[in-house]
Amino acid sequence: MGRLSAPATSPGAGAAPAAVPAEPAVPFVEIEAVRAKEFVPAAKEALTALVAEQGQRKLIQPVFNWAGRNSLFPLHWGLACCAIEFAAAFGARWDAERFGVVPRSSPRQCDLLIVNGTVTWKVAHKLVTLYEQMPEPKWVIAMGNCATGGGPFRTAYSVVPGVDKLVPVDVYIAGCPPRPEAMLDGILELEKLIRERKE
Amino acid sequence: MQPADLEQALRPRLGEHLLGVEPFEGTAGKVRFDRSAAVATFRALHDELGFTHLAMIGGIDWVAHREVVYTLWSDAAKQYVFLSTTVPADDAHVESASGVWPSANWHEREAWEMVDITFDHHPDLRHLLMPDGYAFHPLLRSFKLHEPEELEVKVRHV
Amino acid sequence: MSSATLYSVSYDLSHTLLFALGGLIGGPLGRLLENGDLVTGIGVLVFAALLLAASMLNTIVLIWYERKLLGRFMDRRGAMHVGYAGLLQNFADGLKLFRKHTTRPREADEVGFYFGPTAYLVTSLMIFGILPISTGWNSGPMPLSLLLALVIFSFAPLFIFVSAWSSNNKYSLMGGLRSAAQMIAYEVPLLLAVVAVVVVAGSFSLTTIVYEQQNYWFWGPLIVALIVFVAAMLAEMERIPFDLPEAEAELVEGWNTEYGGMLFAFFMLADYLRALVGSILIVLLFLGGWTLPTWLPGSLTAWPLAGIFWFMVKTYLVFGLFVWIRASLPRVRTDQLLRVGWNRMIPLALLSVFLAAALVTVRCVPVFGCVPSPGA
Amino acid sequence: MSEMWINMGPQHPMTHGLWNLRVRIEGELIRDVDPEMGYLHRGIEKISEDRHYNEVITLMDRCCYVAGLAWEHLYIRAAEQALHVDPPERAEYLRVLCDEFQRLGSHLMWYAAFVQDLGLMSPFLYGMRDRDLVLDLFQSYTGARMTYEYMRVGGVRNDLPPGFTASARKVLDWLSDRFREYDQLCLGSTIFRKRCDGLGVLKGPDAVHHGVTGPMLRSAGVKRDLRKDRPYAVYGQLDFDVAFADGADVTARYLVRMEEMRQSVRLLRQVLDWLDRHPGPVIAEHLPRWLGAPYAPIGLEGYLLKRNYPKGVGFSAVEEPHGEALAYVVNEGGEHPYRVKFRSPVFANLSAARTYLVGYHVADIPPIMGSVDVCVGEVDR
Repeated sequence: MGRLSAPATSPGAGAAPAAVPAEPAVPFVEIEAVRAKEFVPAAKEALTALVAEQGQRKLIQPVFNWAGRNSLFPLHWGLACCAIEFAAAFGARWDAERFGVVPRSSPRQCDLLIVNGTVTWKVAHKLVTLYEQMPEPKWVIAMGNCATGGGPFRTAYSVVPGVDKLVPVDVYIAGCPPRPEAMLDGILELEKLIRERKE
Repeated sequence: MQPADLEQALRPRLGEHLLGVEPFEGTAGKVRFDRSAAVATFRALHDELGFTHLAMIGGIDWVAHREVVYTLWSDAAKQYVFLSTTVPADDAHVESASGVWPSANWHEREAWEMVDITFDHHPDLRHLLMPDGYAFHPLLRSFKLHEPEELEVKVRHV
Repeated sequence: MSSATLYSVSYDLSHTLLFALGGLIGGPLGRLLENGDLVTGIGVLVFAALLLAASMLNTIVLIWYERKLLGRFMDRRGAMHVGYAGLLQNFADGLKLFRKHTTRPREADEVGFYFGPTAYLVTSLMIFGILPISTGWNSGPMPLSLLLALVIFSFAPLFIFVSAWSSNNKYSLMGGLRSAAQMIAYEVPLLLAVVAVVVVAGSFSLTTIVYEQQNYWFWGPLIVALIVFVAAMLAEMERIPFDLPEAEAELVEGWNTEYGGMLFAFFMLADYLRALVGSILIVLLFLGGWTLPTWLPGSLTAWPLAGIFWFMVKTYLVFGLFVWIRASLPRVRTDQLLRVGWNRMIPLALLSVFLAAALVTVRCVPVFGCVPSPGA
Repeated sequence: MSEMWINMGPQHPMTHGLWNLRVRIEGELIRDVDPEMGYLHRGIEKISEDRHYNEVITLMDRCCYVAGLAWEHLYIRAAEQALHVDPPERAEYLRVLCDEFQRLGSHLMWYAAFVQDLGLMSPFLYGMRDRDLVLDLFQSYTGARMTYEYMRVGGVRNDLPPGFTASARKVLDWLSDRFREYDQLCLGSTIFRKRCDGLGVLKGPDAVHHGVTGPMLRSAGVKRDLRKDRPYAVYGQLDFDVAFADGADVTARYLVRMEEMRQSVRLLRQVLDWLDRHPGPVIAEHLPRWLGAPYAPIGLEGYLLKRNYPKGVGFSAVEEPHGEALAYVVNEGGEHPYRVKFRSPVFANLSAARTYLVGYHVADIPPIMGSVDVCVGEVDR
């Protein structure tokens, strides 16, 4: 089988070009150097690297992150004032569907809980239930001042001062209520978070 | 309709239970009655004077006593009228108006919940706005608003 | 035109592959590979794989098409930011749903919860093996292909009901009940409308029905049957105005309320697969399939894959009609739907059968031309 | 099938807000309903007792979030009566302008949500699109889309920007063309008529009995409109008709709201003409300083002023987009109101839910409740 120009007695040299600097005139050294004996450890090494990389979630994860951040289904749930701006963001002028954001009514099919309004103690456990009904991976956006920290009703006896006391919040949007642009910006911020997601 | 007309119409039916009719800007007047004649007053206003629409029932806590204010509207006279009765704070109850105006149902539930005024013979007196078992009456003057930092949050998963 | 069809391509592919492999190996094992039956078998498998890929791709493009078209009807743009004009949007959705955890409610019935959506998707996919998309698409003659397609098409309410019942949710259950009632009510006019077509074409084979439309398409003389068929098809596909089983306003998400992740994706895919099948059936039965009217220049069909191309154009136009209906009609109520189904649709369908019989007797219609004699 | 209770809410596409409709159904038939409120109870009446008179306006915007300006108007009228302040005439016209634009905005929002409940998606987009035009107008003179804080005790915060009336007229022209399209899309559709005719019937006497007001009452043939019957602000000087129908069903409510929007356009044209011709101050000139801004003079001067200020009780009634809203403000001295009590029209309309829901189908709940036009913020306060 052809000419073997590289010395066969260089087992340690995994990379072939380093082993054959003496005869640069032969053009097909590199191909011929890949013999079975050396191919197996090289392939093993490459595969190990690949597995390690996958172990660090560098191969498949970006693809899923791309998918996840481009198709965020928020829960169709209006709490208070911000819900109207939330609805306006799906109107003709802002059209959040451009970003693949489609509200779904069932929490099972959602991956984004937008808390758009004041959360009262009476609804608190229902909010937690809804959050827990959503399958992983899921995110929460606290939209507006009420959801962030109680807003103008902070001192009221019936209001939860910030929804982060109930569920983990990923993005806070300021405003009372935030404009639809601000809501879209919050969603884009969340997309940035998902882009760097590791698990 | 003027306060004097109201007094003239109500005095024969209520006698000394009618405590007076005060003028109130923008309405026909404020009828003050004794709570023992509550249903008679409601009937008189609803059946005879044509105040068929009960708009609102509100309770006011004056610390020593509590006041229940009924706002009525007459489609014929195109006027509002206030009914007002006072109840002592330690014995705050008055006859329910829901037998006369069905719309009183929710208003009375709210007044009971917020200002702690019990409405006798109410068909369904339970919490409306606060969760069941809520022990306080927020619109009493003695109920102070807290600072949320004082709160300790405990969520019970149901 | 019919020289290079999908089936022949896959057959040739498998033939070449197997014979090359057999030659390479040689000996008795090689001769075993050069078997004609094996070639046919592998060819069918390749064909099925291509079919699966094609139908899935079509479905996903169909969803994109609906979203964009709906957006235009509503004065907005629809998906835009993923891929060119949002073309990759549905792939992102699918991948995301694939990645999501599939949860089963504790009280749900384990077998039915997973079996329902799977069977629903599988049966919806099976229909594609029967539908002739262009000449030579199928492996061989299927004399009863129309009947078979409709039979498989009507499996759906069973599986929907199974999955609705087993998810142990009141909304799901009501959605499932509505779905069963609605689909059974509209099976009858659907089949009667098909009977009208069969009477005129004289065959249950979809390929034959298309060939019978060489002179004129059936939508003209069989307009009543077409109307009944489209309405019944809308109900079968559960699209507005007949989308009661998943009526969002009252039943949250209808029978798929408890489904998330990939199982929900199964439902979505199967729904659109059925929509695709519905549009394809309308094209096959009433709009001349892959043929074009004879008065159009022949050059339009004189290139390879022209049949498939024109077929898909027609299918998408028909589906566009469904989207248009969705953008402009509200939803009807259950009792009204059933009343319309039993009281209006069935008499209309019977009328269409009668008209078809009359057409076959008269043979010639002034504008449309003559019916070919049956079996000719 | 035996009877069962289902919960529609608090997270349900039908509710358009945070409440729970408990329904007892037999098959698809409604046997009993029990609305469960309070999920959005934010204690506005209690917080108001801790706020300066002008600070309560902030809460009013959030109280009814689709009709913020109408609620500001309601509260301001009561507060002015309690504090013995009279606004200038131009401010009254500006308030009517706010009210009527708010009615347009609220009814467009209602249209968007209501027809969507029937399964038709397009009107949601159309309604939101046209509502945004109204919100743009609000934004041009109040600076906000939804929470305006525009009115003040004694007038309004600022005058209109230059060129406002011209752009407002343009919007009105656009809207009056759109109403025809809306009608074509809904009334022209047989399915729409089949879904809505004879549904959720609430006859006039029952409606009065149960305290139902607003478009729901006027659709039952009772011609009660506070703007006509008890003219407040400058409604007495304006020319308009009361929209009413006598079908008492969902279609009638649709017709009434559509007609109200047309009447609002008519009113707005008159108001805009008046505003063009009569410039002037928009806030009362001789207001006590402590009334102007919260916490302004804390010294002896402010203390004396506050102490000597006469007490009073204020009451106002406003026909807001949902119906008859009342406010009762008690001024016992000091810069906070002693007690504030509001009457929300939707509160009463919802309390009568049993009368117009029982006997219909589950599928009828969304259109019926849509025609009630629920705004939970003002019900729960």
